[in-house]
Amino acid sequence: MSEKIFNIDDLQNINVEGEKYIILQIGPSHPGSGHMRIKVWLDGDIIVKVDPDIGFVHRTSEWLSERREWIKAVPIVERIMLPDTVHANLAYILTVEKLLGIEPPPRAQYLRSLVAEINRITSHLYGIGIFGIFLGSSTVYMWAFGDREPFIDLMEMLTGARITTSYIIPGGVRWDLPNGFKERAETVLQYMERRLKDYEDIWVKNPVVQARTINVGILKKEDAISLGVVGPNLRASGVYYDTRKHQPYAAYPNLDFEIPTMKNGDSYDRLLIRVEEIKQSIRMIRQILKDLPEGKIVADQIYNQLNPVMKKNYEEKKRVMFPAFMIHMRPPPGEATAKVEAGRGEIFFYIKSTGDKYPYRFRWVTPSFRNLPFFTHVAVGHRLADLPTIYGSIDYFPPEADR
Amino acid sequence: MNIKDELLKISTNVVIDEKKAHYKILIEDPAKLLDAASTLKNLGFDHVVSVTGVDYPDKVEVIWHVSSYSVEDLKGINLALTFSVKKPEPVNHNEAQGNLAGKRPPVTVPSLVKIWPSAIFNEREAFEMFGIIFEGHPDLRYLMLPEDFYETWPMRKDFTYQRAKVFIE
Amino acid sequence: MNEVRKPRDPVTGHIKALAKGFKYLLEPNRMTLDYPAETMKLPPNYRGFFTVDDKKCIGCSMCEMVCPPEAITMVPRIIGEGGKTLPAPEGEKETKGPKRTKRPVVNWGKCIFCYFCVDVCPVDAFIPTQVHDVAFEKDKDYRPSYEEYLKPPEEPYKNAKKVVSKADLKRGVSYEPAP
Amino acid sequence: MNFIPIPLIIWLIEDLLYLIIFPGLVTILVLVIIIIWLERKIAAKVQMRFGPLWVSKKIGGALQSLADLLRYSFQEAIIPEKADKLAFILAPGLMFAFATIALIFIPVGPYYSALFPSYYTILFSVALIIITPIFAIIVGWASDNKFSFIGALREGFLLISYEVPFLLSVVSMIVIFRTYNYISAVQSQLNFLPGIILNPLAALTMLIVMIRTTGRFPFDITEADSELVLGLFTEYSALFFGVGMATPYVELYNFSLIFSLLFLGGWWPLNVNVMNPLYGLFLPGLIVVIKAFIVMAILVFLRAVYPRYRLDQAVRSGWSYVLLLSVLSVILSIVEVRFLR
Repeated sequence: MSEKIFNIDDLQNINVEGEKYIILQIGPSHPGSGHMRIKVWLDGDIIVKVDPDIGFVHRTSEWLSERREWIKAVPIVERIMLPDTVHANLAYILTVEKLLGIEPPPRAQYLRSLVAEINRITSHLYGIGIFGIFLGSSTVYMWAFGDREPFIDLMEMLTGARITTSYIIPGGVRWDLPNGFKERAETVLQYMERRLKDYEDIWVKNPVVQARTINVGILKKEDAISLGVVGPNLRASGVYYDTRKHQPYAAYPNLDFEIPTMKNGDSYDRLLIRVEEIKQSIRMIRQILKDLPEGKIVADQIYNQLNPVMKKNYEEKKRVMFPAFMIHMRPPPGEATAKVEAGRGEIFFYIKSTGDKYPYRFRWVTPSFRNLPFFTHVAVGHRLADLPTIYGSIDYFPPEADR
Repeated sequence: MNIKDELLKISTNVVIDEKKAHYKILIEDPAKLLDAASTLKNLGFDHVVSVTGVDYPDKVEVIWHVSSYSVEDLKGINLALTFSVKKPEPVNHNEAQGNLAGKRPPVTVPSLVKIWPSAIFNEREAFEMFGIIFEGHPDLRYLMLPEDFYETWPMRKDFTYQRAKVFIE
Repeated sequence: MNEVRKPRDPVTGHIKALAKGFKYLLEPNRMTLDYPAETMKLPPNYRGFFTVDDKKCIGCSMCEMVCPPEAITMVPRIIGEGGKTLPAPEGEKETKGPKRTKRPVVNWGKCIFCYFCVDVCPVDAFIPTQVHDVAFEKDKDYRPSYEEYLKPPEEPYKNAKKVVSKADLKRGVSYEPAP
Repeated sequence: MNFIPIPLIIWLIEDLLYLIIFPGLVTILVLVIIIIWLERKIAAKVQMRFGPLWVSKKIGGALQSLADLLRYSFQEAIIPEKADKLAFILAPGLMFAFATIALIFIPVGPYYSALFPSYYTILFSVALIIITPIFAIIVGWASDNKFSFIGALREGFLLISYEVPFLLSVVSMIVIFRTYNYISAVQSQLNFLPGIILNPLAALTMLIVMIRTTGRFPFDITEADSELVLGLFTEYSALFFGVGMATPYVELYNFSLIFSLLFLGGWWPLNVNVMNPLYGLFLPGLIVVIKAFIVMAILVFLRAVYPRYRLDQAVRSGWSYVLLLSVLSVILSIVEVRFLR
C-alpha cells in the first residue's frame, strides 16, 4: 500500500519487464476511464505501476487564447471546465482585472460569490455522482445528477444559461438578481439539506461504500503537500488550505464559513469532504442572499462608457451591456496571477500582457491536472477494483486536465 | 519573517507587488537555480503550481510558480521563480535527431523535480509545448501531444498551423 | 470532523439503506420532464436563438468583432427605397437614395449563445428568443442567408404541453402548466 | 365426454407442456422479459425518473426488453479473429442450456412434476445449477480479451467460495425434511411450517448465494463495468450477447423456484390431493411461479440500493461469514430434528 513516502526516483526503479505482469490499457474508450488512457501494470490483482496518458481532449486553450481578443477567452476557459464554468470564468476575469486595475462594486462581488457557490454545489454533486457510478451505484449517479437540476435552474434564472454562463465580465457581472430568485433559492437549499440526509443513508453510510472506500487510496499529509494536490483532495489529507481563505477574492472576505478538513486522506474522507463543502456552500448562499448590498453591479469605469441606450437597458432590465471597450480592451503591459478555488480545486492563472490586443502569454493550470499524481502514486499497491474508487474519489475530469 | 528580505538574499532581481500578490524572482545563472529552489523550499514554498515558458524572440523564459501549503504566512503568495535562457541558433533539419530537430531547437534548463516533485507533469507539459529540456527529469516524455507529433514546440510564437481545407458536409 | 467519519455498523447500515430505497420506491417523487410531450417555458433572459431588427441595425460590425467563435459575418445590404437592390455605382459617393450598409448573419453551426453580440450592440438591435431545441437537417440550414436569418428557427413540438419549472421541497424540481 | 381420459392426455403431453410452455422455456422467456423491465422500472422509480417508456408508452414501456431481444437477434454477430471460435460460439449457448435444463428436476406441483420423476430431484437440480458458472469461465477464456479473462478469473474465485455455503444451506433443508425430493419437502412444509421459519439461517444463506451467483448487486463483480467493461461478455455481440445477458436471469428464476419450494412452502396455501387439470396441475404451479417472481423482484430491487463489493471482500465474506452462517444453519437443522420433532 502507499504507506511509504513518495520518492521521485521510484518512477525509474519500477521494473515492468517480463511476462509477470498483465498490462491493461484502460481507455480511452472504456466505461471507467473518461477521455484518457490509464496504462496499468498488474501483478495478479495488485497494481504495480500506473501511467496516466492524458491529452486525448487537449483543446489548445492557451494557444487559442493567445491569438484572440481578451474577451474572447471567456467562453474558451468555460468550455474546458464544464462542471466549474463560473470558477474558470471568474479566475480569468480576476487576472484581467488585476491587469486593468478595475475593482468591481460590492454587489457584483456578492453576485460573483453567489453564482460561484451554486456552481460549487453542482460540481460536487457531479463528482459524487461519477463516484457513484464508478462503484456501481446507479442510484447515487441519478440522484446527484438530478439534484444538480434545481441548482442549474437557479443559474439559468440568474444568468440565462445553464452551464456555460459567461456571467462575469471585467468590472462586474452581466445580470442582476431577477425577481423571485431569493424565494426559489431558499426552497432549493431546504430541499438539498433534506436530501443530504437521504444520501447519507443510501450512499455515505452504506456499509458497501464504507467497505470499498475506507483505507483505500490513502494520501498522507506530507505527500499531499509535496505532490501539490489541490482542492478537497488536499483538505481530505489534513492540510488547511483554501484559496477562498488565504487569497480571498469576490465576497469571501466578508463571508463567514469554515474549511472542513479531514485526517486520514483516504477515499472515504475525500467523499465526506465534498458533502461537508456542500453544507458550507448552502450556508454561504444563505448569507449572501441575506447580506446582498445594494448598488451597481458593474464598476464605474465600465458604466461610464455605456451609451444612452445601454444605460436605459441597465436601469430597466438590470442588464449590463458591453461598451466598445470590451472588444478593444488592451490591458497595460505587465503580469498578473490569480487563484480561484473551484469545486475540484484551485485554478491558477498567469497572464502576461504587452499592451497588445491579444494576451502575450496565457497560462492556466486546472485542478484536475494537478491531481494527476494520484494515479502514479496513490493507486500503486491497490487492487484493480480500487482504481475506479481512487479515480472517482479524486473527482478527476479529463477534459479539464487536458485544457 | 519578511519575505522581501528573504527573497533578496536569493537574488537581487526581485519584483514584488503585494496588492496583486505578484512576487517574482529572476535568476540569471543556471548554476544558482537549484540553490535558489532549495532555499525557497526551505523557506516554505513546498509545491509547484505551474511550470511554463514564455517565448521571446531571442530567449525563452521558464517560470516555476511556487506556493506554500505548510507555512501560514506564505499561503497567500504566488511566487514566480523565473529563469531566462537564450535560444540557440536555428539549425537545419536533421533526421538523426528525430523529433527534437527542426528549425526551433530546444533549450536546456535544470529540472527542479528533485526539489519539488509536484513539478513532474508540469515540466513534461512545458517540455512539449516550448521545447524546454529539463535536465534530470526522470520521465521526460510528451504528455498531451501524440507521441509522433512532428511539428515541434507548438506554444512558441512562430508556430503556425494549417487550417483544414476540406469541408465535408 | 471525526464525528462525521464515524462508520455505521453494518447491520444498521444495511437496514437503513434498504429502508431508504424502499421509501423512494413507494413515494411519488419523479423529477423528470417528459420532454417532447411537455416542453419548458424558459425564463425571459434565457439565451436562445436570436434575430436582428433590420430597422434598428446600423451596420457597425461590433457584433462581428466581439463574437468569440467568429460565427457572425457581415453581409452587404442596400437599404432605402424599399430595400430595392440597385447596382453599386463605381467609385461614386452616394448622397441620397439607396445606401450601402452591412447586416449581421449568424452561422448557427458555430454560435455558442454567449450573447456577447446582443450585449455589445450599441443600439440594442438584436431580438432574443427562448427557442433552444432546434435540430437542423442540412448543413446549409444552419448557415442562413440574411433573409432567412431575419426569421429565426421556430420552436419544435408546438403541440406539447407548456410547463414552467418550479422549485419543490419534495422533488427538487416540479413542473406546473405555464400561465 | 366421459370417455376421454384427461389424466391420460395430460400424461402424454405433460413432458412437452412442462419443458416448453410452463414453467419451461416460454414462461422463462416471458418472465425474463418482465423481470428485466421490472428491474429497470424499480431502479428508475428509486432514482426519481421514468425508466424505459417510449417503447409502448401506454403500458409503461413494458415491451422494451422485447425490443432489445429483437435488436440482439438481428444484430451482426462479430467473432474476434483470435478467439477460440468453437468455445466462443458454444459457451453462451451451453451456459443458457444448462441453466434451463436444471428445470427438469424442479416440480411446480404435486402431480405436475419433473421430467424425470426421481427420488433425488433436489440433488440433481442443485448439481445442474452448479455446472452453469463453469461455462461462464469458458466464455471468459474463449474471447482472448484481458478484461474477459480477468472476469473469468473473478467468476472462478467466487464460484468456489460460494458453492459450499449453497450446498450446505440445501443440506440443512434436506436434514429438516428428511427427503431428497421437492414434493415431499413441500408436503412436509404444508403439514408443519414453511422452511423459512424452520431455518431462517439457511434461507439467508441461500439468498446471499442467489445474489452472488446471479450477479445481482452488491456482488456484481464479474461484470464490474468501471473496471472490466462488460466482464465476460466484452467481446460478444448479437444474440450471443443477448443469451449471455439473459442467463443470469434464468439462473435467478431457477434459484427462486428452489427457494420458494424449499423455504416458502411451495404451493401453500393450496393443499391438493386430487389429480385435477386445474387444481392439481395449473394452480399450484402458478402459485410457485408467483412466489418465485416476488423473490426475483426483491433481488433485483437491490440494484437500486447498493454499489458493488470488491472481489477480495466478496471472497473473504464467502469463506467466513457466509460459510459460518451455512454451517450454523446445518447445526440448527440437526438440533431442530433432534429436539423439536
